[in-house]
Amino acid sequence: MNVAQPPTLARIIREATGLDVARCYQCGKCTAGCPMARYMDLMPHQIMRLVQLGGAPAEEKLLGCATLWSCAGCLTCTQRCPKELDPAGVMDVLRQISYDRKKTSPEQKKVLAFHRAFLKTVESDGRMSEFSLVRRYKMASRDFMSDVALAPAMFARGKLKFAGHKTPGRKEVRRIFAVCRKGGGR
Amino acid sequence: MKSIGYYPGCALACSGIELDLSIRALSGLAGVELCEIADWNCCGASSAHSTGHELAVALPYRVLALAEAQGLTEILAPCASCFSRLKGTLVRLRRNPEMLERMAGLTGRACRNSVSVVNVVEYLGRLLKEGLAGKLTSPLKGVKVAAYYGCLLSRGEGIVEGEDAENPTGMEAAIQAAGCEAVPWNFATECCGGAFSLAKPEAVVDLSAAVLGDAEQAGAQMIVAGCPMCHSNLDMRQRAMSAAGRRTRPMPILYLSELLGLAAGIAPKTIGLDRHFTDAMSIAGRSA
Amino acid sequence: MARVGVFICHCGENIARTVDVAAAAAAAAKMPGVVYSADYKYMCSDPGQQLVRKAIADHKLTGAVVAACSPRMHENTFRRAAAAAGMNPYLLEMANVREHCSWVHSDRAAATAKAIDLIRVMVEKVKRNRGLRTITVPVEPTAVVIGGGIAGIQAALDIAAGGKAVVLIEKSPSLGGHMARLSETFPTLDCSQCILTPRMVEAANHPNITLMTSSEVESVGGFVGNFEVTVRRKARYVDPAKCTGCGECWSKCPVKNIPSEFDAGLSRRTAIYRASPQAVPNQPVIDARHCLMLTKGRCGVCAKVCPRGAINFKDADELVKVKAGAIVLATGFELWDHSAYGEYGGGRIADVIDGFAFERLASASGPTAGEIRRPSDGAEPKTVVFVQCCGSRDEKAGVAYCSKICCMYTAKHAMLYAHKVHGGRAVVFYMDVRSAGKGYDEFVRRAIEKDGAEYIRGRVSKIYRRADGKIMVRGSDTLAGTPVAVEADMVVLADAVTPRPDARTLARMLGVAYDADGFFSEAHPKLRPVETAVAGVYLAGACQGPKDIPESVAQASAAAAKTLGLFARPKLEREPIVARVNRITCAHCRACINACPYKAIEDFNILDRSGKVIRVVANVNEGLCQGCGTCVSVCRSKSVDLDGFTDEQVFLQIAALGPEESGVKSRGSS
Amino acid sequence: MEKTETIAENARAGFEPRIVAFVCNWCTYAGADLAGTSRLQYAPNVRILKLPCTGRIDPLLVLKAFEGGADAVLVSGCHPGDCHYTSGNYHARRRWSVFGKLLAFAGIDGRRLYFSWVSAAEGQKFADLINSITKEVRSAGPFDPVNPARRRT
Repeated sequence: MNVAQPPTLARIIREATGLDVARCYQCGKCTAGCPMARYMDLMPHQIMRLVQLGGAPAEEKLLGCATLWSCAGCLTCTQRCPKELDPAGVMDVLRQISYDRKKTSPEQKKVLAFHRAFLKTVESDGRMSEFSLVRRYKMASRDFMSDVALAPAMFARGKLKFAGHKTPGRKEVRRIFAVCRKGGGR
Repeated sequence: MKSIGYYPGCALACSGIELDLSIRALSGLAGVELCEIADWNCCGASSAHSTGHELAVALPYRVLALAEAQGLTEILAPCASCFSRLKGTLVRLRRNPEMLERMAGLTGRACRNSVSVVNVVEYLGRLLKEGLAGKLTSPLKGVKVAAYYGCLLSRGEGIVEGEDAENPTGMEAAIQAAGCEAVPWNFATECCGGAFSLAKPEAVVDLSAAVLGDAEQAGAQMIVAGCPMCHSNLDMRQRAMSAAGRRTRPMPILYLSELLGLAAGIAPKTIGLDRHFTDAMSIAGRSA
Repeated sequence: MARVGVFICHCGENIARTVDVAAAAAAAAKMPGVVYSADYKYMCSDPGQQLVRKAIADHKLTGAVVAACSPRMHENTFRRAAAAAGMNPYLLEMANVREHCSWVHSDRAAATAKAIDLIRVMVEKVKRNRGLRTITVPVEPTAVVIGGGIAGIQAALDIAAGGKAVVLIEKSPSLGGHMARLSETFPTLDCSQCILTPRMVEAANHPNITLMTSSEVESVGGFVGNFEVTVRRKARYVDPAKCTGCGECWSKCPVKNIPSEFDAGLSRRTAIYRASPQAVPNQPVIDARHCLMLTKGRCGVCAKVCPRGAINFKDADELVKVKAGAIVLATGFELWDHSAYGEYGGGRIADVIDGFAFERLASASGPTAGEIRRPSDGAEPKTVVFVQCCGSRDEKAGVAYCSKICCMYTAKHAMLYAHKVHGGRAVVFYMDVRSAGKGYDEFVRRAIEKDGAEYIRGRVSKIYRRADGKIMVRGSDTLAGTPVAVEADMVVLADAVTPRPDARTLARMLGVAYDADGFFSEAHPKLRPVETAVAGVYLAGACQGPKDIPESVAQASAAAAKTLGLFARPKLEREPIVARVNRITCAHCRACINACPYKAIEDFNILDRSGKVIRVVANVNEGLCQGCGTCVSVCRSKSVDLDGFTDEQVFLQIAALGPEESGVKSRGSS
Repeated sequence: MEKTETIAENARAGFEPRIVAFVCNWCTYAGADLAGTSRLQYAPNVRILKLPCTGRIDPLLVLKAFEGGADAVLVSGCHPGDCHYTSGNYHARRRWSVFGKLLAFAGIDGRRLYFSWVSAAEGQKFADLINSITKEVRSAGPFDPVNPARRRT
């Protein structure tokens, strides 16, 4: 029995969060309260179930699903889970694995583009500024037309500034990004 | 409280500028000095923790380490998202000393994890208790207000403390101090769509419209929020909601600090009331 | 000179696998005082016992040590065998080499050494054992039954039918408990009142039953066969001897707005009141917290209108002592308070009610005369959502266990609703349907298939009241994999079944154990389900765990059978482990008298020939002493000792574990 | 330095601590039985002596045990409030709080005397307790009744 098995998602989750997904008894309270459920292809309780089930087909489904990128991280599921599990935390772990293993579904590229644009901005400036973020996001997502009408109004209200929002310590921040990236993002 | 560390976070320089203006004005009135953390960086928000576990801890860690090095013991993070990231990191590092060590190596900055992080509701509650309540000279008598906590000011184990996650009450107390009536409603802790403003605007319109709808049904004349992300979703997206046929009447969205600023008689423009997308200046006329 | 026999059991492989029994027998044979040593496959078997009996007779043994399982298992067996061979049974002791040795260790050498130690300890003890005689105590053939719900009523009636006296104690002013509040019962839908009320009346009128309502147990003393229960009979302010239950008083009482406990707050009652028209006894009591006369000193209308002068505002609590041989606990349950669920409205939404409120709405004798009307505005609800597992199976905010009865009563509620509101929609959110029981699953299927209840598998996350009055229920259907929202007019929460909060206090009074949830613990979960670890205290009904009516009744009858079995013997035998005082050295410091939890030690006057008291010493009353030995360790002059556990015996046992003796490898030198 | 020497010395002598456990018949004895029926493995260094109640356990018995060469003593009974004899364990607790101080004053290491509540339902707790005590006593080394304070320096 020396065949090396890749760690199952359930084990990775246990190691990252200390949670044992086997405790989930599929009551569905997470799905019942999820505000983003209608934007998900797998319901939160189905995510938990597929993690319990394990195996290659279940992993494929989990890492490529839209749900991971539709979770708003509102913690309603975690707050109300009668088994004191943390479905939102499970989503975080799965999302990171999906990102690392490049399994993210192509339909979710907008969300990924947003996160990438956000982090790119922070990496270069040390801080986020909405203008750089929006510029980067629009380039990456090719979603040029949405919210164009909002921009002038935001400028007028001082809510959007052309000038970057740079911090003196941005070199240090860049180094932190570099170290984390070397560590495989985790 | 003579002074407190201040972490404005990225949003307060741009889309959440009213929160910054009103916090500064109220702090000035209360005689509390805001000591901004020099050279602070972005907390990483949901993007960092969606894609990389270590980065999601390292960015807030640097902020905490900076604050500590600058001699601050307590920092105010008015943005709910920043608060959640900073305090969440604090709680996590407290439980996991090994990670604290790793972070020190990774960032090249030592931190004893000694600072505490305060959110906007806690901070304003404290200002009121320590004498600000007596300075609210132009109360907004009888205005019906729905207190909106959203996710990050109500939930998070060990992060939001001293509140019942299903029925928080900290904002209501401040609303009453401002002379307003806090209406009971159902969506005080429902999600507005959060960071999906750009990537899934349809979801934000959908969820935020439901929040506004319930507040209106409950008889609220305005909503008070504490989070810049919630604020921009609820305030800025009202036109999109009307376009989607989800809303007809505008609903002013104020930060809790703006409401208290008005009640204290501070000029509306000083606290940024004129910068809203959905008219809020009309509320100013109501203060006596 | 002691002649001790040692008998080592293999217990099949259970002991022999880990302990070298032959080596142990050889080692035992060399212990001072041991004249016989043997090992055998099953010492408790008939041939094994014969071996013990024969050795006792053949070798004229003055003591025996059986090294086998725990004495809790077979001490009685072997002591009986010893007695059969003509030896005083208290000269036989057991060394526990199974539970305390072979089952908990795997190192054979270490386990064998330990087994030899354990045998040596008991050999040393048994050499100083005295032949004791069992003590017999008389049994008071009266049972106290605590709790006047269906379980208590059933236990009382069964014991009374067996010809023994019963004192039935009920905290509230009326018998009947929760069952009296139910509308119909599953799975037959017969009317709860119709089957219960005759039992209540029978219990109240039975010549062998003394009924004490408005009464609570204050303290319990004594032991099996001879308990002394102190009962607080609370002031009722109405003389039961004079009151005819005519109703003049409560119809004139000016305080009319007290939420009725019986009707789950759905109706109002007066300050002088009966729980319900079917109350037994059917006499009112005054609620002192609300009565104007008792709180403010002015009113007295009831006293003025009472034609019999039965009102007595000067009534006071009274303590009554009851002697009893056995006690049946039947204190029942309470529903979990769903205000802990903020996401379900935190108890603030009027039309989100619990199961009892629905029972009262459905009951012909309830506040709506059996019509389903919602509390907020009295309208007939067109859609009712039933939420199962409210607080049950929730480790975070509720209780971890399954409340067992909710699946069935929710199906019943859905069915009753369908029968009463034609065209109404009943939606049931459930996690699992647990309907094991005769006719139970058929009943649930009937609710779904015949009466159209919509069953949705998923827990509800949020319940709130919209401004238009609709109650929004957000649940999910995990089978279909989708969230489900239902607009309801009323919601019924199947709150968890929890023990009475004051049950723990009662348990402590009696020394009865309770589990982490607060339910009373039975002596053995399988083989002694109605007994407690305290002899003479039995359990009936939901105080032991969630139960439905037939189960409660069955357990009550079983508790009654246990009680009658106890009372069938005129005298009880008791272990003769009692303390003794050395009168010569006793200095009469009274330390033991103060320490004794049983008040079993009293002053004893030593008289001279003329009857003059020359000295006072402590004396142990054998009938009261339970043998805990607390007096021994508080005695400063070492004048008290405990039979079976004397200082000398324990010292020798300790010495038997000394470095020269012990099998534990010791340091090189000391 | 002292500590490493002790450990080395223990290892040389193959030190196996001798632990005497005075337990009550109703709770801890039954808890130890439960550990047995549940087949929970624990260190074989403990010898259980059964008494009716912790209330019976005289400090003298503990001194005798040390005198007899025990390296540690455990006294264990019912949880507060659960005493089979109503209050014996309370008497015991009061006695032990005083006696523990006396032993400390006499220079006896805290790792020599243990007091615990183990109910009839706590087999696991009993097994864990014995394992942790054995470990601690191992670190404390053999007890020297002639000079009990020897190990303290």
